[in-house]
Amino acid sequence: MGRKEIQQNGKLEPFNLMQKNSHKEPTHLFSKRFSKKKVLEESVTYLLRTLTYLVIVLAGYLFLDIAYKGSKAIFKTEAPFINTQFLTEKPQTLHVFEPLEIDKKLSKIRSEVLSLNIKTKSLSSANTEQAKEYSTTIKAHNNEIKRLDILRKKDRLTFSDTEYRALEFTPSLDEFKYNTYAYSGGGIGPAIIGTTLLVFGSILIALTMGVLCAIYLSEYSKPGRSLQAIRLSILNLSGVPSIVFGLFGFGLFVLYLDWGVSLIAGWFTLALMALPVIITASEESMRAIPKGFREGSLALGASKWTCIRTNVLPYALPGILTSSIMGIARVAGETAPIMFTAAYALRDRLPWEGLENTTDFFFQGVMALPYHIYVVSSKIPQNEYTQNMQYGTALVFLLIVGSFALSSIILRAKVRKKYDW
Amino acid sequence: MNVNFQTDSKKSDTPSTPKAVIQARDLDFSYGDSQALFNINMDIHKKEVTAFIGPSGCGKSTFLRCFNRMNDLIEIAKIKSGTIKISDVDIYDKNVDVIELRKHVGMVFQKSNPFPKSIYENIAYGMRIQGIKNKKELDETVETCLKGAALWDEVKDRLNQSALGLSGGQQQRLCIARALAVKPKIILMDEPCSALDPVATAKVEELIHKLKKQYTIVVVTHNMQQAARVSDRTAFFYLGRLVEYGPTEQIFMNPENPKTEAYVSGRFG
Amino acid sequence: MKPENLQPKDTIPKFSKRRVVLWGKDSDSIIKGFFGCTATVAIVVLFLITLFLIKEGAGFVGQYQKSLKLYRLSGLEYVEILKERRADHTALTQYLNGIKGEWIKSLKDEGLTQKDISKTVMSKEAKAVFIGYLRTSSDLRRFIKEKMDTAIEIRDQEITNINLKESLDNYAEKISLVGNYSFKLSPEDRAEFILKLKEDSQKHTFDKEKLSSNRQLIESLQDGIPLNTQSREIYLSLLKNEYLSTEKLIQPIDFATSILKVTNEKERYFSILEKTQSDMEAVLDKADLIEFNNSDLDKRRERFKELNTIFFNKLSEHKLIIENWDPNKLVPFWESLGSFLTGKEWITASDQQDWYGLIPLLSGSLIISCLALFIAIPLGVGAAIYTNQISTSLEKNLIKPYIEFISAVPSVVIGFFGVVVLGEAIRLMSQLGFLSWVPFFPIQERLNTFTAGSLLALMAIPTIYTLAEDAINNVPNHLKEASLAMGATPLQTTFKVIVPSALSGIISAIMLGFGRVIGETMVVLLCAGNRIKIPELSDGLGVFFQPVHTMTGIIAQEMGEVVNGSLHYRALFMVGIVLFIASLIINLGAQWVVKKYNKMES
Amino acid sequence: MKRYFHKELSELKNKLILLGEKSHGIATLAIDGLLENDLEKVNQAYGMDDYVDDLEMDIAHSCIRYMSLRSPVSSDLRLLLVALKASKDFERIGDEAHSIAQKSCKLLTTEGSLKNSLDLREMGTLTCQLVKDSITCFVEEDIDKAFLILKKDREIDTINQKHFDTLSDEAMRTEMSDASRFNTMLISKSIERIGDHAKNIAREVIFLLNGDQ
Repeated sequence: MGRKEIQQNGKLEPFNLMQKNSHKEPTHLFSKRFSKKKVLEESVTYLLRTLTYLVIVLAGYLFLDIAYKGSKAIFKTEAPFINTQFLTEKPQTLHVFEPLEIDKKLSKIRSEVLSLNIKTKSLSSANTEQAKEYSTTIKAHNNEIKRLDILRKKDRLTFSDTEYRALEFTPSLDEFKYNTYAYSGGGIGPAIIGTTLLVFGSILIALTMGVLCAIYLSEYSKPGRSLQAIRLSILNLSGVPSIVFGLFGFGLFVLYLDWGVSLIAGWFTLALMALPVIITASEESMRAIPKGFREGSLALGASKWTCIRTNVLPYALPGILTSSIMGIARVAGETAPIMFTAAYALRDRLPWEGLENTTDFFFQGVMALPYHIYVVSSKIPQNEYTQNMQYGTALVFLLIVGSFALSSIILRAKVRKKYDW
Repeated sequence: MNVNFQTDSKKSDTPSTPKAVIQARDLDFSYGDSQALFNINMDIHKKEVTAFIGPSGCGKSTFLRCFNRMNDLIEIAKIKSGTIKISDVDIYDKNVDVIELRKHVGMVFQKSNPFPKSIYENIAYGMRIQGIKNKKELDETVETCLKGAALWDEVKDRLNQSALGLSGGQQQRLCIARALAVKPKIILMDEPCSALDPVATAKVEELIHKLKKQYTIVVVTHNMQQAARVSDRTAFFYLGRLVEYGPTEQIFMNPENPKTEAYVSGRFG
Repeated sequence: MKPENLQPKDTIPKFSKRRVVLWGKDSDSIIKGFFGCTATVAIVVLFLITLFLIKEGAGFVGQYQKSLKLYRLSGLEYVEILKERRADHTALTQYLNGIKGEWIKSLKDEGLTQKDISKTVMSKEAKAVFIGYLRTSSDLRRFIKEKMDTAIEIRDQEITNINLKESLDNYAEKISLVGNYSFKLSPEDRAEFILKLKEDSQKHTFDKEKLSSNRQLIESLQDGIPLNTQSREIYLSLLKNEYLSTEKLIQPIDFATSILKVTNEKERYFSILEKTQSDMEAVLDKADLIEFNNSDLDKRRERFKELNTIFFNKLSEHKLIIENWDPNKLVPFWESLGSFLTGKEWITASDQQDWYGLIPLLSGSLIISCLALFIAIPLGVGAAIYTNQISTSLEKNLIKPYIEFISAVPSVVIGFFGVVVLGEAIRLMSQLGFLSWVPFFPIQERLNTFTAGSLLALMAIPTIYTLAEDAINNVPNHLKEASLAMGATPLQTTFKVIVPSALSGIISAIMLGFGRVIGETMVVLLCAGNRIKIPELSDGLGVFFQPVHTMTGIIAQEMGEVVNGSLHYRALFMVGIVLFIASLIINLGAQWVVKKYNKMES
Repeated sequence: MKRYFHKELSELKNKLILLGEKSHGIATLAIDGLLENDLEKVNQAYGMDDYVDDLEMDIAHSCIRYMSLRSPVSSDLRLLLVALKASKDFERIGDEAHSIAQKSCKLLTTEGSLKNSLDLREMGTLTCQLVKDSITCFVEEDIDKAFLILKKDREIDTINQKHFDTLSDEAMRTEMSDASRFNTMLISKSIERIGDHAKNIAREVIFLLNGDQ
């Protein structure tokens, strides 16, 4: 339904009005006619449409900005087109040598532009000639800056940590200006691995506990006040802010149980966060299964467990999986709970490297993409050297979480169509 | 042959005829505080169709579900006193395995509830849960059951299609076939035709008539004509009491109790 | 198989035996028990969160009470009262400097050169006023500094005492443990013992006999030989020595006398105050000599004088407060809770006194949430109405998943976007010439309430949209049909029939959106500017462009650095509890709205 | 679709036909016996009436049972109604034949033989044919034959009227005793009644076949 219908359903006007209009064109009782109300309706419709598309454009800008700038980091122009280095290497400090001469020139011109700008501002409005003169100079300076920038990019040297250490001769500091940028070199390999470990571990815990709990609640428990209270509290817990879960995980797992900042503490914290969502969704999809399936099975002499195993779980499973993928997306996207339970800002070793006991695997902190984004966006400055790392990480993370969410949305639509009994 | 159990008559204590398969004695049943059945005494005879009639909420379905203990699923439902014996075994004894009981006493529900599997799997379900895996045995039983339920000719070409694609009457007959696969001796039917059109209803009734030769069948129905058509004996329930029980002819042509008379002649409720 | 097989056999039914698997239970009840156990574990764990939060937070009240008590006993509170006077003076000085700045600006507008300006401003009369005024408080400052140092010293001594007492208790416990004959050395004890022996050896470098016995003992200990009677005695004596030496370190404080060191020189203080006042008056008299040639500035000068008069008038009140201050006034426990809930300051790791006040954080959270909702409600609800009622089905099929997808975008990515793009964009926009009429433009901070709020709006939109759309979708179709059949236009139907029917759902959607916004961490941590200060409402709409700090942000920022069990740690848990309760109230409220409305309908 | 209880209907139909044949048999026997002066046949007919009565009762019971249990409609219901009515007619035919046999017995014993046969032979043959036809048209569902029966019945009526006139004639009064005259008249009347019943049955067959009253 759209505007057409609005026009068709335009309010009927009194007869005399209709007759007044009738000299223009032949009208009948139901012919279309103009009214102020219709204009108002049109404009309200357009207002709503604008609002909707505003949301789409704003979010779209966010996506496109990250996708455009991030793709520079994770894609290459030559084969194999994917910057495997960025995706697999460990994060490193970037060592940058900029040609000193050009740098000096640049800073000089920049300061001139700055002073000119100030001067223009302090000029009174009458002095237009002077202002014009200033602006032309500024323009010229800006062009010069662009030219120098290209030169500088051509001549500069950048090294990652390992490369820098392997250098036989460090470039002389007389010719070059030397800067280091933390986290900006190398790649995000450990962070990707860490996130994967965190997500799958936690979802495994949450899914096991959640589904078992849901089976109990929907199949075995007796209805009553206590069950209602449990449902209500589970529902409410799913709305508790993630930072509160983080606080709890930090207090209980990291400090009280003394697991330290570790994978296992992160697993449990994230699992607890996903648990209410998974319990609610699993229970819902189990209760959506018609009572007849259970009765039919029981009447054939199946035991309660057989009935659940053969006639409840298989049909509830698509629903459970869909919701758990949503849970995965939620868990993978969270930063607050792992900030002080599982994530390290920088860790050179991969999780399986240098383990003394196998149990150490669980009691080590890992790098994680969300925390890495937090670190690189808040702890290092934004400039051309750090941008790649920042946007690249954000894009990779967005792609991972987005693919989970997207598959869950698509799957849900399909499941709804298929299992509509 | 006029076995007539009236709630208030002393006749109820008469020893049952040897043909009785199900014997209910002084049965009181309640959901929580509200009593659903009062002092029911009834003998159900072997290889006969027994129909339960009565207005909604009179307890006929409740009574039927006592026979295979489906009421166990409802938390607050319980038998307050009295016994039900099937083949001389008290089925509410604590040594009774409900699962074995339900294999012995099959059930068909008001709303046909085929599982969303293939037709074949629906029939084979009952055997699979008993651990029968032999493909040949399964195939044979599926065929016999479908033939037994007069469904074989209609579905033999599409055994692997979803059972949800069948028509309502076919689904209900599939459910009956599914119940047959467990080899019960007694089949309970809880308003098996209430959701079906007349042709499908007729088919199910034909099936009941056919199955009567091998099974003891108990049918709950809202439709008096149906009870008259399919059953050998009819029990009329009213407000949780068994008002009259006897051969169908007698109940419909010459009921003893004025309430029954009023109900079957449609002057009631 | 032949049909006969279907026929039931007339045998005695099998169902007379119950199948027992384990402990007299059949398999079904065992499985039920298993599920029951897991469900209990899951639910208990979820309840544990609440309990743990409360347990960790509850300690805050007592600890904060002790801290406040010490604050009062050590005289820090007294010093704080003294500081008020100084703070007022500082404020006045700032006002004066403001006048100076204006003056310079007005001179500049007149077209004077830099040199001329500095000449005018640094003229003798002006100097006497501007610099003289600043100097008037130097005595006061010195005095307060002195007193503060004394108070801090007392407080630090007390804290040291408490710590020492704790280790004394530890030693005492240890001694009684070791004295027991069943005591066995743990690896930690062994290491401690060896350390003590080595220290002992260093003390008695001349006692050769002792040295050698010590060395022997150390070696035997390193080999892991258990404690014998002799070595137990040595261990005990070492521990006892430690105990005694620690005990000596404690210098108990008699607060009644030590507080006097802070509060004694009241006369001197008052005389300083009076002197300051007379100095100030003298300076003020000179102020009239400056010729501003500007009516605005003259007005401000008059205002400054008025403010000074107010300052002078407050002196007697100030004196009264000082006289009445009582170091022994009790600190009830509700005061500590109250000062948390209503405290206007959040100062941690300060050398004077830590303050844990919720108000700056709460107000920060609220102002950001309100701004976010202000943006998100029209967009979210509008989009919901549009997609459900007006759009074509193709649009609907595209827009709905798209907006749902936005909800999956991790908050840290959105926060990152705010840091690298939006913050800078907002600042650049505020510097544009044609926007200069806006009173609070240009803004200084790129990370502020507005940056965070608008991004949070983007996060709240999917929540509000999805739930509101559901609510609108759930309005029975017959209502719409009835309205259309009466000749109403689709838009009239939408706004007069459908939206009112779905109102409860929309309200609960907005509430849940609010819940999401107030609990969001990363966006506010990255984009809100993290300045712990109550937003100044006097700025009008400019309040939305101030940096703030939030409850979630403070936990995320400070949790990593706190000591387990410290006051700061517990304070953060208290903030967590407040968040928890807030989210519970919002959730329950949303459910209540829906439930109540549904009841009314049915 | 045939239902299992439809068998009951065909059984009922068969019973009805059997009843028809029985009553037709009695009528033929009684009339033949009278015309052939065969006392034995007459006695045989005299004894067969009870069987017909039982059969009629049986059919009535079956009909009621079927009505109350199977809730028949349309042609099934018409068949049941027809069966009820036709069985009554057949039973009446049997009764009339019984009374013919009774009168014949008296007539034959008093008079020795039927002296003035009048048109009784023609009338008897016609009536027996009529009864037979009515059964045939029920069995063969032949509506034309049924209409034919309605016409033929009038012939019997005229013959009966003629008999009545003849027997009430003065000439006859001398030829036969009063009792014989009355008996003969009653026999003629009974035969006419049998024809009437056959006509009723034909009507019922018409009703059964096209539903018209």
